[in-house]
Amino acid sequence: MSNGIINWFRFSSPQTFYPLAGKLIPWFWALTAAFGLAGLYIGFFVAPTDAQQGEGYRIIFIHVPASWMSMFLYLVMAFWAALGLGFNTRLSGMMASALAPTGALMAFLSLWTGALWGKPMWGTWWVWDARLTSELILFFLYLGFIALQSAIDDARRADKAGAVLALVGVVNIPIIYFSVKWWNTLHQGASVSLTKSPSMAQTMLWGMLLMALAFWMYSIAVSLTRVRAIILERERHAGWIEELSEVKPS
Amino acid sequence: MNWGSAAEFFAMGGHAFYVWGAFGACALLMIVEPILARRRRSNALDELRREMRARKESNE
Amino acid sequence: MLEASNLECVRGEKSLFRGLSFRLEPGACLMVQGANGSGKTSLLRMLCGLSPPAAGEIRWNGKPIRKLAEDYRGELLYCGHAGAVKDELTALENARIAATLAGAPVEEEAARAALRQLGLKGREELPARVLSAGQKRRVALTRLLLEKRRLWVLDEPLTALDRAAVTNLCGVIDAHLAGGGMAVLTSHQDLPLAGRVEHLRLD
Amino acid sequence: MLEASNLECVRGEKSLFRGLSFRLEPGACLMVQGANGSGKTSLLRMLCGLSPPAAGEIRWNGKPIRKLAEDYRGELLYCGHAGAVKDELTALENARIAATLAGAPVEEEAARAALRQLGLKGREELPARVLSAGQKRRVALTRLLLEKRRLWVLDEPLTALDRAAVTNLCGVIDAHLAGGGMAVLTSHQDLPLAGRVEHLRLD
Amino acid sequence: MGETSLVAVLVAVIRRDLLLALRRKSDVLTTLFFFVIVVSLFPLGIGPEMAMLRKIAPGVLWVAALLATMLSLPRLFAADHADGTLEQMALSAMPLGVLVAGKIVAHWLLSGLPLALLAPVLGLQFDLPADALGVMMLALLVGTPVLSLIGAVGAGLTLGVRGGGVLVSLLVLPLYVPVLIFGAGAVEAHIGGLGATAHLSLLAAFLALAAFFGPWATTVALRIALE
Amino acid sequence: MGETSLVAVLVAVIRRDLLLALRRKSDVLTTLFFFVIVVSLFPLGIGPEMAMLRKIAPGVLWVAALLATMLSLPRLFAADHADGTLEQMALSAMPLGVLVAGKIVAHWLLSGLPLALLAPVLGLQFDLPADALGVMMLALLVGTPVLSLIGAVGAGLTLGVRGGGVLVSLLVLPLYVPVLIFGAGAVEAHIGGLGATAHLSLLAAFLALAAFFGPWATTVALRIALE
Ligand code: HEM
Ligand SMILES: Nc1ncnc2c1ncn2[C@@H]1O[C@H](COP(=O)(O)OP(=O)(O)OP(=O)(O)O)[C@@H](O)[C@H]1O
Ligand SMILES: Nc1ncnc2c1ncn2[C@@H]1O[C@H](COP(=O)(O)OP(=O)(O)OP(=O)(O)O)[C@@H](O)[C@H]1O
Ligand SMILES: [Mg+2]
Ligand SMILES: [Mg+2]
Repeated sequence: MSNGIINWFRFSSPQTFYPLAGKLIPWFWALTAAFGLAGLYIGFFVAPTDAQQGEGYRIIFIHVPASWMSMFLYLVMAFWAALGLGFNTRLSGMMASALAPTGALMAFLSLWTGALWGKPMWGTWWVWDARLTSELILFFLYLGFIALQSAIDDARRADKAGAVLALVGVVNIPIIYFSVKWWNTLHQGASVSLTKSPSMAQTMLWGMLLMALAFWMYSIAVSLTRVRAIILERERHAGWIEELSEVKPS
Repeated sequence: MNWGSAAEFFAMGGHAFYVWGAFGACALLMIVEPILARRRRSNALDELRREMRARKESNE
Repeated sequence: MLEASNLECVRGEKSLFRGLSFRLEPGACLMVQGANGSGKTSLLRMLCGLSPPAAGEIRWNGKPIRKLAEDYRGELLYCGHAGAVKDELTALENARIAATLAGAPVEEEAARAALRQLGLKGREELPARVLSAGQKRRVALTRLLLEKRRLWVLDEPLTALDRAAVTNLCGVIDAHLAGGGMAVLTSHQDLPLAGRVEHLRLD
Repeated sequence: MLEASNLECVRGEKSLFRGLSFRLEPGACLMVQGANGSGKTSLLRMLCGLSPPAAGEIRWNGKPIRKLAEDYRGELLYCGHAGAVKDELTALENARIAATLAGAPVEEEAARAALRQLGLKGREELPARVLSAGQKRRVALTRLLLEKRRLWVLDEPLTALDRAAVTNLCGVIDAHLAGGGMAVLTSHQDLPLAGRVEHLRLD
Repeated sequence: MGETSLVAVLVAVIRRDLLLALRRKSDVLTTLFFFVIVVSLFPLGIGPEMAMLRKIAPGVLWVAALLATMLSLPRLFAADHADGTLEQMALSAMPLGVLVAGKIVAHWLLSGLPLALLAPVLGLQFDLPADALGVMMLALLVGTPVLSLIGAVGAGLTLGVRGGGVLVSLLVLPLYVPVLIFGAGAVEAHIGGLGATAHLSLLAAFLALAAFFGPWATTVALRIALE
Repeated sequence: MGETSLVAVLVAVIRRDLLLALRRKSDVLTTLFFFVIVVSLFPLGIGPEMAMLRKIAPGVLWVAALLATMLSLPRLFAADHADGTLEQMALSAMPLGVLVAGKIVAHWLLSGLPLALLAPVLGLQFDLPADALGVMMLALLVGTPVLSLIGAVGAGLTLGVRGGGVLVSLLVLPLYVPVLIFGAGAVEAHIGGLGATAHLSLLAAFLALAAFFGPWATTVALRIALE
């Protein structure tokens, strides 16, 4: 019974987590490739052309997964940050800073693919719609987190400061979302309006789900890679690092 | 199968720029990001090895 | 009673000191010495609870200072490299406001007397901006006279003081020790203290 | 040769000193002494041409320094209370950039040697932000070694330095004087200088 | 330590900050002038069409208020940090949270409040009707304390950090968005005849939330900065 | 002192400031983000109607560029003043004017130039046509150096003055107004089909004037500040 708890704490130390992450990474890459290929196959070859939007709609297969991941990763990041602030575990802070760049990338991809979708669909790259606006603000929140952490050299201080920011941000995200939404709906008569998304055919849903899984696995793989780099940077002087096979001078 | 030919596939019904712009940027960034993460790790490793060597020398 | 056991201080990648232990009894003064960069300031900030030690523990009357928090701070007076003197305020206002922020407001008369005792007569109403380096330092040191605290932690209090002021300050510290107070000091100069002085070398 | 005649310094409504005259010959050192607030810093800034005297004149080799402007500045090295050390730059970069800004760029090797001579071996690549008070002061003082100037004006150069560093610095100043240089110094501590020292009391 | 002494310290901190501001009057005045100038720049950048100006007025005034507040944020703790006062506050026998709350209140009294009082005058430049000006002022009175509270967290986080002055805007501006939207929205809704009550009560809710979490988060941030 | 050594010092100062900026990367990046965020705030304050946004776009972009430059001004000399570097520069064997010119160039490279390069992307948010974006960028390229040059004078004058950070905006903004009017005017004239040449050549004339007097006035201001 107590076994589970002990394991949990064991893996929360960088020393045990480092090799574990190393073993997991290839598997997540494999899953990324598998889900990604399947999703792309469905997206390009199985899903039929959309009646209203033509072929342009195929952007949905990356746009929606990127949007989902950008929001999900922020929650995960804030979770690790809170854990680090509350329990003072070293690994949590490292996880939070490893997730931020990937989250920012996802937010950027959501904006980029959305803009490239909007041009053919709405005739403009950008409208100040609630969803778009709050995604933009989310992107800024990520950038703020990264900028704050990179402006502080002391890693432990950077972790704690980042954690406070991430938590303040997470309280604000729903507020931001709803305020932007309300703001937008109060103004009728925008010169462009969002075409109702087509009721999704079963195949499309499958394609999107597979792509979302691929993005998810990708995020895990890449942030594990990054967290390993961060562990090496920060634990440079811990004795265990020198015992690693890859560190021994060849 | 939706496409009659490769050319048709790449034309994306006239939306090639948008579709490939989106997928291309996505692919590019998702290739670059892991490379950067890997590079960060190998830099950290190099630094570590250099330090260990320096420490060994100063001990001798 | 202040006790430290097995303290370690890590700055950057280097451990400045480790396994440092001492105890300081009422009436005694601990003189922390060491070359530049040996970690004196770092140690003093730890003793105040401003930065946590990498290892080891600091106890006040047997209880860890982390736990005591405000109760410990109510016994403590720290005076660091920066003097907490506001350029815009006059010497008098500086003295009174510092006491208020520390949680122990004083009357104007008491503040004036303290300033006089430190040789700032006639400068009470000057904004600190125009004071000389040594005069600013003296304003910072009025806190020693105005706040009744058991433990003084002073980081290079002699900086910029002239000889007369040094003698004066030593008298103030001696009086504090004689009254059962404690002090932790650093300085690269000699302090001609009369009370019990213990030395701690950091290198 | 530096000459001052009949200098007066007014701060606020008060005249800190007046009718102050002296001359400083090559190879000699002028030690300005006085209690806190007696006007030492004010005098040194005047000698550099940073603030104009209320009365009197300062001459370098017979010519008023106001007229000489850059020619005088090319002979002068001033090191004040603030050390001109950039927190973001490493000790090495600080040393080299200070020399460049002063108009006398140096090679990396020379800068490293100077830092080593001042006891900063192993800290060359650390950002100044993390250095201790005394280490920062040492970085500021590398300029003494790197810029070849005839006249040094040093305001409390010993602040925060440990004993070894004080001895070291005295050696540097002595070498400068022996080479025909001049120096104007203030300090509340004793400087064990071997060269010719003249004293100027301000109170 | 009794209740009363906490309040006494709070008042003492507020008085201290007001006294400091009085000594460097230009500080307070220039926040105001900044506000005035930004608002007046817009007609210059955009052109003199009154119909358009009237439409963008609430947005411009709010953005200007937000920028003015934000610009004064670095000042909030920086001076106290540099001269060691903040260290002394952290070591005070009084809870740091109370001292910080005092500083935030003083900041609002010196930035938000004057802005709110000045806004109606500036609104006249944009040809806003009198009742809309009243709503604008009310919205600013409720909204600007939120700006000070959130801003204090940002100022604490960027304290002693390289490039802090501009970093704080990056951290804080995204969080200001809801206040901006509802603040400007209140005036627009009023002009549009929808009534501003809903917007104003939402602003008040933000204020309650910020007043609850703000000082706490700021305290944590400051302790981190001092480590 | 030969010509060459003056140029060498100029280059050395520029390199030094760029190096410092590299160390605190966040500084440069956050000026940019500030610009981005201010530009993005306006639609939030004003509402999402594209027709209106398109009309106010040049004004908003220029005001934002101006604010972003202005916000980075206190940084220009303050750090060097606080740690004594400025004193050393004033005592350097090299003319202070050259050192100051180097700092101004570095400031523009780190603020104005990136803003100009970024502006077209932000213009897209306001649905500006491609050629208008080109004119906008050109106008910013000519106009932002003027902002840096005038700003340096203001930064020098307010150095060490209490509340300098905000005071500088008060001094500098009125002087920025002509740049703002002609900068935004260039884009509007282009959109209106009038051609932007007249506006752009006026901006260039301002630039020549500012480049001539700016460093000199800054030098005088700095010497006064140091007294
Ligand atoms: C820059 C522009 C855009 C941004 C930032 C953006 C952002 C987002 C976000 C955050 C989501 C996830 C929201 C959710 O799951 O509730 C999303 C979903 C979606 N977006 Fe976009 N979007 C953009 C442009 C577009 C365009 C132009 C279209 C189509 C014409 C579009 C269609 C969709 C659809 C169909 C979904 C999935 C909706 C659902 O699952 O309920 N988006 N977008
Ligand atoms: N990030 C870092 N990397 C390496 N060394 C560091 C780092 N941060 C601080 N240090 C070192 O830690 C020490 C800090 O010392 P501290 O300020 O406590 O010294 P001190 O004994 O007070 O010295 P002084 O007498 O000069 O005031 C310095 O030697 C400094 O070089
Ligand atoms: N506006 C003013 N009104 C009155 N007195 C002033 C004014 N400005 C400066 N002073 C006085 O001028 C003196 C400045 O002295 P200065 O800084 O030159 O002293 P110093 O000899 O360097 O002292 P220290 O040893 O403390 O560094 C101080 O005594 C200060 O009180
Ligand atoms: Mg120290
Ligand atoms: Mg002095």
